[in-house]
Amino acid sequence: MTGVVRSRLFWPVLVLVLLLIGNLFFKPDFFAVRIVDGHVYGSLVDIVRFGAPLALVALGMTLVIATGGIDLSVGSVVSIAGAVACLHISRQTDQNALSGVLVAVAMALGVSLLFGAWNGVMVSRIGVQPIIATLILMVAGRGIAQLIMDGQIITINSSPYKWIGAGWLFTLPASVLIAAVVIGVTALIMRRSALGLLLESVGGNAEASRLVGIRSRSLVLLVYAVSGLCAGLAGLMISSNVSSADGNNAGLWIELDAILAVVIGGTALTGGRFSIGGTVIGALVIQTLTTTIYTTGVPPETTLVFKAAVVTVVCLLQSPAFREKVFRRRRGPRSTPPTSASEPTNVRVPA
Amino acid sequence: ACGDGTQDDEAGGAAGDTIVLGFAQVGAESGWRTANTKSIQDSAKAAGIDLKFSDAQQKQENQIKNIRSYITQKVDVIAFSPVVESGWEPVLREAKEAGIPVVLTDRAIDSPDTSLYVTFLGSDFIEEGKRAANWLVQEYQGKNETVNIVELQGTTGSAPAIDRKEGFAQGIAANPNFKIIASQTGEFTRAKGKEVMQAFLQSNPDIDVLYAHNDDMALGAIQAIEEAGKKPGVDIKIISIDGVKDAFQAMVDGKINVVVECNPLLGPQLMDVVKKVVAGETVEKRILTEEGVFTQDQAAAALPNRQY
Amino acid sequence: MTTLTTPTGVRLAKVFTGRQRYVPVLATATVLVLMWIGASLYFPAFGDLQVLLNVFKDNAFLLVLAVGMTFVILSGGIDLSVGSVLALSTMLCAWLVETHGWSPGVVIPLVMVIGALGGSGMGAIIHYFEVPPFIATLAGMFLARGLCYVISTDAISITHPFFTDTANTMVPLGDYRIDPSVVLSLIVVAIAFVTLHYTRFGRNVYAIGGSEQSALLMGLPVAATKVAVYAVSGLCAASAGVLYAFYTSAGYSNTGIGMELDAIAAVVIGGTLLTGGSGFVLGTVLGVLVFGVIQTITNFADLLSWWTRIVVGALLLLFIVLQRVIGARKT
Amino acid sequence: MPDDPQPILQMKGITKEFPGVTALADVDFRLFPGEVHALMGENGAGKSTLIKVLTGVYQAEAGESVLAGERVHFSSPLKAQQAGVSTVYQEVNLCPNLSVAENIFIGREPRFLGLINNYPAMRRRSRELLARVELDIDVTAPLASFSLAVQQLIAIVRAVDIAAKVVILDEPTSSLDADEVRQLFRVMRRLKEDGVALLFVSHFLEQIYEISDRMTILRNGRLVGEWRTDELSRIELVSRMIGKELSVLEELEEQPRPELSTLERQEPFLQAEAVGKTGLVAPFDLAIHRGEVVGLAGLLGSGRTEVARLLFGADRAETGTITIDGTAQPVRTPRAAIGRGIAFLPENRKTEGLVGDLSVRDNIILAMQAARGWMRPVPPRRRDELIEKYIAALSIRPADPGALVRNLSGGNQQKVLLARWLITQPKLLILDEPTRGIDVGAKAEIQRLVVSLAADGVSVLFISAELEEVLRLSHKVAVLRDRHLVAELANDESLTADRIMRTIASGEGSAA
Ligand SMILES: Nc1ncnc2c1ncn2[C@@H]1O[C@H](COP(=O)(O)OP(=O)(O)OP(=O)(O)O)[C@@H](O)[C@H]1O
Ligand SMILES: Nc1ncnc2c1ncn2[C@@H]1O[C@H](COP(=O)(O)OP(=O)(O)OP(=O)(O)O)[C@@H](O)[C@H]1O
Ligand SMILES: [Mg+2]
Ligand SMILES: [Mg+2]
Repeated sequence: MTGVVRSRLFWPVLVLVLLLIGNLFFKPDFFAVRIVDGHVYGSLVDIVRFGAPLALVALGMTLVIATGGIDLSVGSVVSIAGAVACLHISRQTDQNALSGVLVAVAMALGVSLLFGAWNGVMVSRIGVQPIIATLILMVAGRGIAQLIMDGQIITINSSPYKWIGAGWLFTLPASVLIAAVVIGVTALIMRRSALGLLLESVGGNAEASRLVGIRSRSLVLLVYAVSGLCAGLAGLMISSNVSSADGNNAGLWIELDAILAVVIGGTALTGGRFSIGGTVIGALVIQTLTTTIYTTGVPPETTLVFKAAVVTVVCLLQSPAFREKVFRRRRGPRSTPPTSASEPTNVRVPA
Repeated sequence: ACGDGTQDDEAGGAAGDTIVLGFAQVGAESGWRTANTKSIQDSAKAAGIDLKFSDAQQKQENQIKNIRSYITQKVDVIAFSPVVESGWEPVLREAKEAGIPVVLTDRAIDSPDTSLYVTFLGSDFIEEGKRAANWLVQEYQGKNETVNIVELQGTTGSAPAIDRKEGFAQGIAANPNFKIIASQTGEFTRAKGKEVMQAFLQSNPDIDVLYAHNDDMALGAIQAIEEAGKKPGVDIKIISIDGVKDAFQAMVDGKINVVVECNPLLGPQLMDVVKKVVAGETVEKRILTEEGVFTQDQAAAALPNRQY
Repeated sequence: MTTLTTPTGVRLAKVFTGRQRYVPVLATATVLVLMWIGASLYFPAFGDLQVLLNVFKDNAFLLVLAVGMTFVILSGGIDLSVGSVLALSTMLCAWLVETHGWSPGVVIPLVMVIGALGGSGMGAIIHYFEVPPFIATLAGMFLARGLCYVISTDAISITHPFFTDTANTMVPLGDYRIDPSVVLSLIVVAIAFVTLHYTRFGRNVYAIGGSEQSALLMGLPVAATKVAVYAVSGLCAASAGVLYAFYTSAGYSNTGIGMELDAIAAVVIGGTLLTGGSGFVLGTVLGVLVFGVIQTITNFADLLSWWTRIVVGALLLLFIVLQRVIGARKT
Repeated sequence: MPDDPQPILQMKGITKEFPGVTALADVDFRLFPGEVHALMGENGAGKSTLIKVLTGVYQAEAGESVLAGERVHFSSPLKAQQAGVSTVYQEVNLCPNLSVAENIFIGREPRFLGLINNYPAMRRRSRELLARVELDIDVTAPLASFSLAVQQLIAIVRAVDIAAKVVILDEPTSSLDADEVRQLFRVMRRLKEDGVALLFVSHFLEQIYEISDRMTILRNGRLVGEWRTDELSRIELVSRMIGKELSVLEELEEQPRPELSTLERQEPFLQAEAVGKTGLVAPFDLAIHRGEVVGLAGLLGSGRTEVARLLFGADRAETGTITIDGTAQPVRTPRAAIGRGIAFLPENRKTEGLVGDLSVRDNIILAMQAARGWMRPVPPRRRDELIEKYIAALSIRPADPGALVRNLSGGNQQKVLLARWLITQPKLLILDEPTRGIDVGAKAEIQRLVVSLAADGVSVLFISAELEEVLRLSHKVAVLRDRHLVAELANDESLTADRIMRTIASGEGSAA
């Protein structure tokens, strides 16, 4: 079992390491981490900090994909969560009051959960294909976020809120700690309870799962709700990081990055077996790639070409079929020394 | 507001004395744009013009559809802020054939056939870039040390990003000591502005100047600079374009050095133009909006008057 | 898989049974007509035939994209690259014709060949290296968009008379007029229909969508078919790009961002199952019309900016729920 | 004919390895024109793998194949088919979304100028072909609307219609009833007369002895040898297959008929009254007592599977009540049924049973875990003990709980599913074709299991296309015809396969 997981994660980890090492050529102190103003500072810190929201979104996406679904609405939920929280805080007389911020966070997460559950209902009860069900919210969601904020970018000035995305705890970035806790707890639940098994079963064969008595509808509903919640939390981080909410741009196209992270992490889009560890690695690969583009000064016009190249290489390396066909020497009947057709057979044919 | 325009416009505005204006907006991608939309809606109401409004969500194909739909609805005047300069000829020709005058706002189009529109009302992005550069040149006048500049570009391929980059480059071209050491897109957003600036700071130890194509990116970058333990506006001078309220506030706080204004409040001017066009008066082919360059010492005074 | 199942565990056997495979398409058509009637009652100007013609005209390129996407989805795959490939094609047309002065007679076939080759490349990676289609075509999407920027971030106007003249040509239709691009897109639909239903290639696409493993074991040319499916999609995307170049007489690198999602949605709304193997290209036409009508409605409704998105989402929701209700009735 | 000196097909030194398993080790095989050659072996012996290597589904690590005097190496089944090897693989491999006619003709539709031009002709021809196996079905209906048995016949019809030198049938009869098998054999004999070489796999020894001329036996991926069928007795055959001098066959013969005890006097465990659903089965009554084995008999498509599905809640009954343990509560979902002690082993293991990407361990534990809910995972220690126990009890091979169930041989997959339900200790076990694709040894094992479960008070509803098996095990046989439960026959001395067939044919009590 561990062997399987290890081999599944080997290639994405390798790519991650290669990308990181690649950066060294452009910036020799790439791996350096210093303490600035009482907290850690350095490129690696930036990568995990900006990777945290992506990893969270990808976490929810992993569970959705495990059940054979997909969630395109996460980007919109990201923007809605930020909008709800910032709107509430901006209405407080004292934006720094912890209670106001807590209420704002709770409201944002609640709304995200509701939107996620809405997706879940569309998919599991009404039977809409996931891509369409979540596309509806993807389209409408940004409109809702802008409606909440009346089309403006709301800027707030609240240090407790800012802590979520840009704060520090024990010199470490708070967003990373929050993401780590959420991911860790989720992974633990999946491992320790039977939830992971049941999800994989639903994604692997929905009909068989129904026939063994798994409540697949509720599970499907659950994963979309969790995905919404994760996206909401990521939305809080993203908006808190810049102390403002941007309905149009927050989390734009994050769904594609999240799906990419999930797949790079070795979870198949067809559902079934999933790997949360892989997803985290996947998210880090993507964030490292983005940061690499900035540090190495790839001009913006060629950024996407570069990204395409890396994505292709990662996915090829990860594909067993590719490794087999390219790396291993072809083995096959043709390469074995031909046995002559006239050789006497060792088949015993009783007279 | 969504049901407002529907009842009173059965006749399509062909007759009667209320002017029907079809306005095809780019989208609602920024606070600047929302201010632009609001200004147009408010002044249409004030001017007694019946406004039909549509939002293309930053997509040219949507905008073309919207314009075409105004042609079928036979409005009196069509106005729109083009998503991009090219690609409007076929649909504008249709408008011309239908006898509907077209007013461009905010951005120009690059068609050689200027008969396709009556006038262009808006700012000049190249000019804005140049103004930003001019301030810089003045700021460093007489000094000869190398000035390391990082640039936060707007969304790749968008007209303001291209023009503001070009204008700025032209403006500093004469001074070889100005060096743009890094230039990357921040997609006009705070989050990306912060993220990219953070990477810039990691890979370039001595940045003297930040030139941001809009305020939002500058506001994001300020936070990155602060987190890196530097003082924005002092250790790194910041030039930004647009002039939203938050940017003025940042100037008052000493975090942005200069803001080149790009005025979204085109509404009143647009309504004037529309009325003139309908009345058959001639209008200038190019109407510039009034825009200033604000420095820190002017910021405090200007801040209370900022409407967006 | 021998029996496909939906997430709710409904046995698809029932969906496939007999004439019921037409139910999704019929439901779509019914709801579309209802929507049209509703909109015409609410906005009198909506009833004008020109509005309908404009829906066709403004969505000709989307239709061509969606037709290519239909092949891919029927085979059980997905192609996210089409929006970018469309943009790349407009860019190539503009750049080669304007900047390099090539003849459109050379450029247009060249662009289509590039689209088809790009598609086959992705198809080959998908089939031979077993990279999931979503990812392979996502990389293709990045690449094509990136190449657009590399060519030019600035938009390029096309002034070549061939393009501008075609853009201005109108096929008169009584009092009304339609574009050559509408005619072209409908020809593409017709070709696709014949290909899907009257060629072995088309039947193989359905078979692979039903069960790739079975198709392989039945001795169908799975590899060739899968590669060809993506080639068709690439070809369609390139053709749509050419149509788009006619539509705007320009090439622009940010054209068609997110259009792949519109195309996918149109195909799925048209009754094609994302799991593959079931659906019709005529359903796709309806799906594109649904999109066009929803957009026209939002335009007529004179909405404030963000309401546009909300209303598009709401109409989509309304449509899908109605489609399911009507579909369920008939089942 | 079989002694024709020139084999049409010769395979030599075939070795095929999967990660962790050597499926074939240095296997030789030959096939003569005009013979029916049986490939024999236990579950997982490597039969299907050999076929797949031959037809290009798998590429062997070593070895060569010679077809009609020419060295061949097929890179895909398409190539094999083009070279004249037509195959029906073990799991039905047709496209569920295509119609019957399309499935039969896909890839070889008649064309004119590149366009498929004659759908009506294809439909006509399909009907003719199906008539040869006496199947009269709507050829325009999609394949998925037919039962597994019908699908299997369609696959056979397709393979046989492809003009071929070699026709390979991997367990074609596993879900066919006696009548269908007879039809199939008629078709096979005709092909044989035309000089076609047939490779045939089956776990039914009677069928092997009836149809085959020659046989090759595999054991654990190794060649045991090649014999003429008439030279090898059943007992010899079985002992060569399993590698022991075990007289499983005699045991099979000696299987005790279940005693008709006092079961009937007790309150039934399950009582179905007027349960039915339009389009599936007409309302029926059925009582199953504790410790009773009820067999269901009927022809293809008579509604046996449907009865099982309704009782289990897999399909929701429209009418009637189901009383379990004295309480009449509707069984609306499988979950509800499981909660009341019912287990259901479905007929189509690939689509309704297995979760292919999960391990044997996960597949076995699944039902138990689902019943406990996700918050109470089965403790790993207990789980592993249970799994080990059932892997051993059912001799699942490979005995590695971590192996992906997808990679197991067909028979072993079936045992995994059986283990899944046994582990939950159900009160009523519904078995729909449980012995499908299971080798003789394991089949006897499963039959013994049914008897001993019943002895322990477990009720069993037993569905099998093999009437003998039904007769051997059940206390009572319910007979279905045309989706009506037409008769319920006590299994005493007087009940024979013949009498059941007559009941089916006569339609006695069809109003039930
Ligand atoms: N794709 C695969 N990956 C790994 N192992 C495999 C694979 N296919 C088959 N095997 C293994 O190879 C062995 C031979 O399997 P095969 O399917 O040939 O058996 P069989 O003789 O056809 O058995 P049955 O009578 O049950 O169908 C089994 O141990 C099986 O687990
Ligand atoms: N001879 C046939 N003619 C038409 N349809 C058939 C025939 N045989 C089976 N079917 C189809 O197969 C489906 C499944 O039948 P069902 O599962 O009730 O069969 P069964 O009694 O379980 O027999 P078996 O499992 O042996 O096939 C039915 O819905 C029916 O449409
Ligand atoms: Mg087998
Ligand atoms: Mg059955």
